[in-house]
Amino acid sequence: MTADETAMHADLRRRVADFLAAHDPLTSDRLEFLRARYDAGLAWVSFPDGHGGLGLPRALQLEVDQLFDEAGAPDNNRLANGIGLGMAAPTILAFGTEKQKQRFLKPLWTGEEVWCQLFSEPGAGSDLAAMATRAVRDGDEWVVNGQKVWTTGAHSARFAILVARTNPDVPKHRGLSYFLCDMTVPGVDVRPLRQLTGEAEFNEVFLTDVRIPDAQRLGAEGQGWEVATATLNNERVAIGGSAGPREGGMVGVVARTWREQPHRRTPELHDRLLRLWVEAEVARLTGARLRQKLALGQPGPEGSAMKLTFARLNQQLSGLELELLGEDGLRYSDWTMVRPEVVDFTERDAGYRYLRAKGNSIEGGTSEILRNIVAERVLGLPAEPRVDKDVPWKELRK
Amino acid sequence: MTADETAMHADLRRRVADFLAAHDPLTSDRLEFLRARYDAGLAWVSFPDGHGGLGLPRALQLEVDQLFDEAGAPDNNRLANGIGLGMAAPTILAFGTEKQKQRFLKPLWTGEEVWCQLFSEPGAGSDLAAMATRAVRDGDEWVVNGQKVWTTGAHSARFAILVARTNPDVPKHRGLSYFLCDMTVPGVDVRPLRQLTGEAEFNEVFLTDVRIPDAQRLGAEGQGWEVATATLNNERVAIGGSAGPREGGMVGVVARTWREQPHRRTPELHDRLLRLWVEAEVARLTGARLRQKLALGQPGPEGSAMKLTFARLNQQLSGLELELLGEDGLRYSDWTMVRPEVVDFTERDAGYRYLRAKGNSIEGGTSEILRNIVAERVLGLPAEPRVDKDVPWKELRK
Amino acid sequence: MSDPDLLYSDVEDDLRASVRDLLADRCEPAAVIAMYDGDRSLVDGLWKALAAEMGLAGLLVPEERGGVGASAREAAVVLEELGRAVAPVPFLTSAVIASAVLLDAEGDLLAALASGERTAALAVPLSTAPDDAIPAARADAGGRLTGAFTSVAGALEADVLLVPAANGESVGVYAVPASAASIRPVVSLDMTRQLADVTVDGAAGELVVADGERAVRRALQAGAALLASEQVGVARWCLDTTVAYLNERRQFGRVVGGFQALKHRLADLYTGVESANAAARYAAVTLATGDPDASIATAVAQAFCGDLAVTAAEEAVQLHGGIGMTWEHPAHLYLKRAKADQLALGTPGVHRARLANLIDISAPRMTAEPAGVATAVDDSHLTG
Amino acid sequence: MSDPDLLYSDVEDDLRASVRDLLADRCEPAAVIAMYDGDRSLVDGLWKALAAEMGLAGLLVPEERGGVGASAREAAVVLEELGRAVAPVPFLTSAVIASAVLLDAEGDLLAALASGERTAALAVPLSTAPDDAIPAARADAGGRLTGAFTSVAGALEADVLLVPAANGESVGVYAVPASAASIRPVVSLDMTRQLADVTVDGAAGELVVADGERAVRRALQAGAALLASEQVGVARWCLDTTVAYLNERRQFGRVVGGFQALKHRLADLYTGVESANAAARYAAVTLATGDPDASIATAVAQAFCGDLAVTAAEEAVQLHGGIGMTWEHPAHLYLKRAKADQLALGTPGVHRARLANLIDISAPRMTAEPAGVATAVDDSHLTG
Repeated sequence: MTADETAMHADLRRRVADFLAAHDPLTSDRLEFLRARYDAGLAWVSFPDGHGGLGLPRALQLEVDQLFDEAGAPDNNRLANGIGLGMAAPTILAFGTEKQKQRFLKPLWTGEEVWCQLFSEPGAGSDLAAMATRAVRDGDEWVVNGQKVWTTGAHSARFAILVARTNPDVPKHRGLSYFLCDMTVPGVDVRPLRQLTGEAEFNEVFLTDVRIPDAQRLGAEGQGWEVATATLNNERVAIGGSAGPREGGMVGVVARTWREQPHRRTPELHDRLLRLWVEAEVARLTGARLRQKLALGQPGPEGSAMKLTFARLNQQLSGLELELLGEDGLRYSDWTMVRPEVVDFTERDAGYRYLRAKGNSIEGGTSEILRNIVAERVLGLPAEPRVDKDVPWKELRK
Repeated sequence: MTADETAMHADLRRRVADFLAAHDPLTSDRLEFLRARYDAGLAWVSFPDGHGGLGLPRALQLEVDQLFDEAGAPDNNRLANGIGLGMAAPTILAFGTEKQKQRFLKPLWTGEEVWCQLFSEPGAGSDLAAMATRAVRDGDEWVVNGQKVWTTGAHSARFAILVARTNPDVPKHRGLSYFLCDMTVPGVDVRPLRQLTGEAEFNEVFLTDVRIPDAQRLGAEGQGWEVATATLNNERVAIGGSAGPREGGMVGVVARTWREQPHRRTPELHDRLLRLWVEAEVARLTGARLRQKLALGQPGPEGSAMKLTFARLNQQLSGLELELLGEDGLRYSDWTMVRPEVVDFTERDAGYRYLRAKGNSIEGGTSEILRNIVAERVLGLPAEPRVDKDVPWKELRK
Repeated sequence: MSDPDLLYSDVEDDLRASVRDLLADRCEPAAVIAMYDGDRSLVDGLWKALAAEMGLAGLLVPEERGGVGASAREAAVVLEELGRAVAPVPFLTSAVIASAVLLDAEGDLLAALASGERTAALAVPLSTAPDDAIPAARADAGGRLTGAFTSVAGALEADVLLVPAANGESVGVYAVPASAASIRPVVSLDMTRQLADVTVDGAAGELVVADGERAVRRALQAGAALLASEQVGVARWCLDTTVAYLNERRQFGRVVGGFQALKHRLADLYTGVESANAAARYAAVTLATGDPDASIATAVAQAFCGDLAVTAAEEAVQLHGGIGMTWEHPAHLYLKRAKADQLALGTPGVHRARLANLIDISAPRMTAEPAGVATAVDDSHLTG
Repeated sequence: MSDPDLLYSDVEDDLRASVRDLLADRCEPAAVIAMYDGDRSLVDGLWKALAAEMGLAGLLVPEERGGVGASAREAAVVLEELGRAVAPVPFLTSAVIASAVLLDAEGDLLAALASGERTAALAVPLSTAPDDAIPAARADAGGRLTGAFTSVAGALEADVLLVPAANGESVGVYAVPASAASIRPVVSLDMTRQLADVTVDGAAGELVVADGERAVRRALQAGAALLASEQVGVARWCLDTTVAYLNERRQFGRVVGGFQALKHRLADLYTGVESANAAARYAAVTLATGDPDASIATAVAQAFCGDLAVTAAEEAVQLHGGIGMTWEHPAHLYLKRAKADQLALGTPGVHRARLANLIDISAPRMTAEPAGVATAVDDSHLTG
């Protein structure tokens, strides 16, 4: 660490200490504490002054969060507002007007306003740019009609990041615009989308003559694809970049079962578990190494490779777990349709884990799309022949 | 079996018995015996009368061969002339003139004339139709120039089936013609092509102003691709269609090592071997089922799926064998360059098996090409976008 | 031809067509999905049509015992179709396993099963492999049974339970009216073959098979051999449906099925399904003919088909993308059935371990090798 | 930052560049291929340049013992590059393993190794895992050794052999001049690390390590930890070369690397190589810092990297098509090295079994379960 870096660390630690001295985390009002932390630039330290940050390197965030957590500081609704914090916020910061940043970032960070994402459509999954939801200009407003799917938390979200087609006469990537959509206005109809687990973790959102002020357009008209891509890159880093402790997540669950229920062991399952244990440990190390690279400012599409591994391991481990459980693997907890707030694999039964993990290779970019990304952007292999690149969207065969 | 079929079998058995009574397999001159067998229509029973056959269903061939083998009849050079018997002969039968059939089929079957295949080129492997070897008409002859690779047995072959480009001005598939090439004429230069095993099982063949009479063209001018495709379909049936006894081939070798050397066993290798044993047994059954379908006249591209399995299993089993052998797996028999007459995995050391098996997924159609074939011709999925289909060959970027 | 015939006869093709037609009419995916929400109204009518009207309940029962006197070949074809439709009927549990238990039994229970008049279930956990310990109740001298059995398949559809019970020295199989037992439905991973926990608490049972262990093992073995055909049916639906979907779905201006990476995966899946078909067919044929190779054939088929069906269902869900994850799309029915089938009657790993003994590929002896020093003296090297 | 640094420092990047440049100049594929035909003329000069001129022989030797006093981090970088070039030099056998044996030894042999003046090899089979039984010769009272060792790596390049030998109660390591032993070259799967059978028949040895078993095990452990980096180098060459080839080769009018099935396989391979890199790096870092996690890190790295390098080499051969099968193309050098490395110092399966004990994922007890009848009486169910 250079002398400058050491000084920066010390300064930051002092700021946190000062803040905590002025705002007792255990007695302060929760919202007041969070708003004050934002105003002190200790929310996202890499964000600019005035927008919750201090303009510091991203690598310092972890340290700040740890210091606050250790002091028992209140949580800013982190789990329920993952899309807001991980995806909407950096996009608003990068593409928003000053006014938009002032209006949206603070209540987003404090968790007062939870966000969801309205991107995917039934006909536009992997081919997201094919989306058909239309936004038509009407004075200072846009009138939006269409259907979105795979929306996490739409029923409890206050705002959404939304991409819609504003110009059908140009090729598909060029006719999209990006909006910040109020989920409480008329015409927004959120319906639960039940999954194979029995639960409705996602929603379908039907948009009928929804009016969005032009002031809530993010980025230029027609720039929607570029803005959405920035959002999705943040998602993939978020999904792929975490590297917890050894035996974190699914592998820990299965290892525990192995240790606690010796009568279930067989030599075949033993070697399979060891293989997956090794792969999970290697994935953890790979994630740690990737985070070290990112901290040095070498971000890139490599996070996609992590997500591939994470999805495969979750699926293989949860599949093995059912074989290990044998008779008990044939039993399920409950098929009742509920709308869970949070997805936590480790606290649920093995059957749920097995089924839910199937989504890991679909949500946030299918494994097939991620392999394309790695092949093209990391390895420099040629892109697929694109037959629809220069064709106006309205002329494409759907 | 219907009454007709029963009568057909009985008649065939009687013919064989009569033939053997007239030609004692143990005392007759080898070549005389084979020629007589051909003339009696007991060579390829499904070939027409006068060309070594009796026009019977292909399914009966196995029975005839068994009867002759049991009687100790001489071998027609089956192993060394696999390409002649399996590929050249059915193609000559299908596309040859009466004169060509009369000239070539009999000495081919008796093994007097061994055949090789001149198809692949350095720049035309999977994309075989891209071949660049040119044949230019000169009166009643063709003058051939070019380079062929992966030629088995070229150094001992009397004739070759050869495809060359006779018209570079039309798209690649349409400008090829198919020839029967005498390997002893001037301009044919056969050089050993050494492989990773250390041996030179294949050859490169350089053709310099080689003259081939037009009478040795098989099929019409420009019909070469169609004729070659027929040849290759026979190859894939030949490679994929065989289903020997349980524990035949590579799996038997590894199983024997397992049984004979108990000190090498580990639980991990045990389950892996059992998995591969199961897969090998299932592949055997799948091959048997495929042969039953083929016997009923339901041929098709399904043989490609068998070859995929066969290649994968050979590679996995031979890889596991080296792990099982441990220290002994680190030792090799001999890297000396030789030109083997026959490839037999089971009689060689484990390192050779491991290396040689790598070729199983390349020779006779790579596994990648075979997957395309299964996906397109069996499952009916769309073909790859073809950018070179309607472009004259000479204008293609090489 | 010395190889056993692994293809389908014309009669088998006809049988398949009849079963498939009936299932297409009367076993719609929406009704099957509703079972996960507790609506089991589909089951009775469907089973009646298959069992009694089509006569499938008696397929494996000899004619002289009131059945059709067909063989495992035909039963396998039926199971392929039932798997293909994830049909929630007790064919495997009653017409295959329970009937196999009763094959040497006196009395007319087998005939009642064959006619479809009654339906039975063997009271063991669905996960029991043919070589596993067989759970048994206790029978007192008066034939009153006491015991509990978990995760029993077919019990919810049965009106008679076949209960293994220890009576003095041996274990017999007793027939107990379902009404005399406590049958508690279990929330199951596969609700199309919903399990139940069964308790008998002094229920009167009729001894129907004296040598119960032999009969139960034989029945589980037959069940395992034929389950492979159900797995083939499940896998084939997954392959066919995925190929059809990908031939229709467009993304990036192209039919998705034209993307080479997907084509190659489907080619591999096709290869696997064809292989499973051959393995299952061989298991059925050896069972039909009483071939001594049936034990190996069954272990091979279960070791292969159990995993293959899961792979097929997992690929189907993945390659359908988001839609394959939804409750409305039937893909999840196949995933759950495939995974439950993998655990049923012994996992593939269990069957590989069974196979090891049958084919003389023995496990290593588990002596912990002492990590020490070995003297490396090879006197043959010391002559020079 | 609490995680160990898994990246490369600037010093390490410089070291890598120097080694790579030298190998590019002086270790051409054609010369390496020639070793399979018995032409070993490449070895001496190349090793001299690396060991003495660049000082790599002393990388792991403390400065006070005459070495460079670098750490396993730097040695790992060197091994990545040596793997990348399948360089036929005894760095692993002499500068890593033999040096580690001698780390606590008295005398100046270690300094001689560090300077590159002498080269040593430990006389055990290359396949020996750190926990395996260690073969040992017999030492008589006068220090004369008798014994035979098969498949020893580095012996052909060594001028001194480190021979484990039993002397009364313990096993010591003895230094024996290569000229006093019989060293018979073995035709090896990997001729770029050619093995030899070594026999000592009354040769005079100098006892250099009294507690030989401990020193040998520590050396094998260090060797295994760093072999992972060699495997990463092999794998990375395979990936890079295949990507480059497929970006150039045209078939069907298209660059072959644009076919999606191949792209996806290369994406998976990239993911594997990056993973192996992290695993190998962690093993090197824990070795460098004496971290107690080094045992787990080494077992994990060997379990993963050994297979990954083989996969990478197999994919390279396959995706090069026919040309990858030829003797002229260097791909086979990497296939043979990868496969030999997989068997070296314990197979991945052996390392997984070692790991099981370290992480409390114990093997099942191997009691053959009696297939019998269990009484299924659960009294808790019988209260209703």
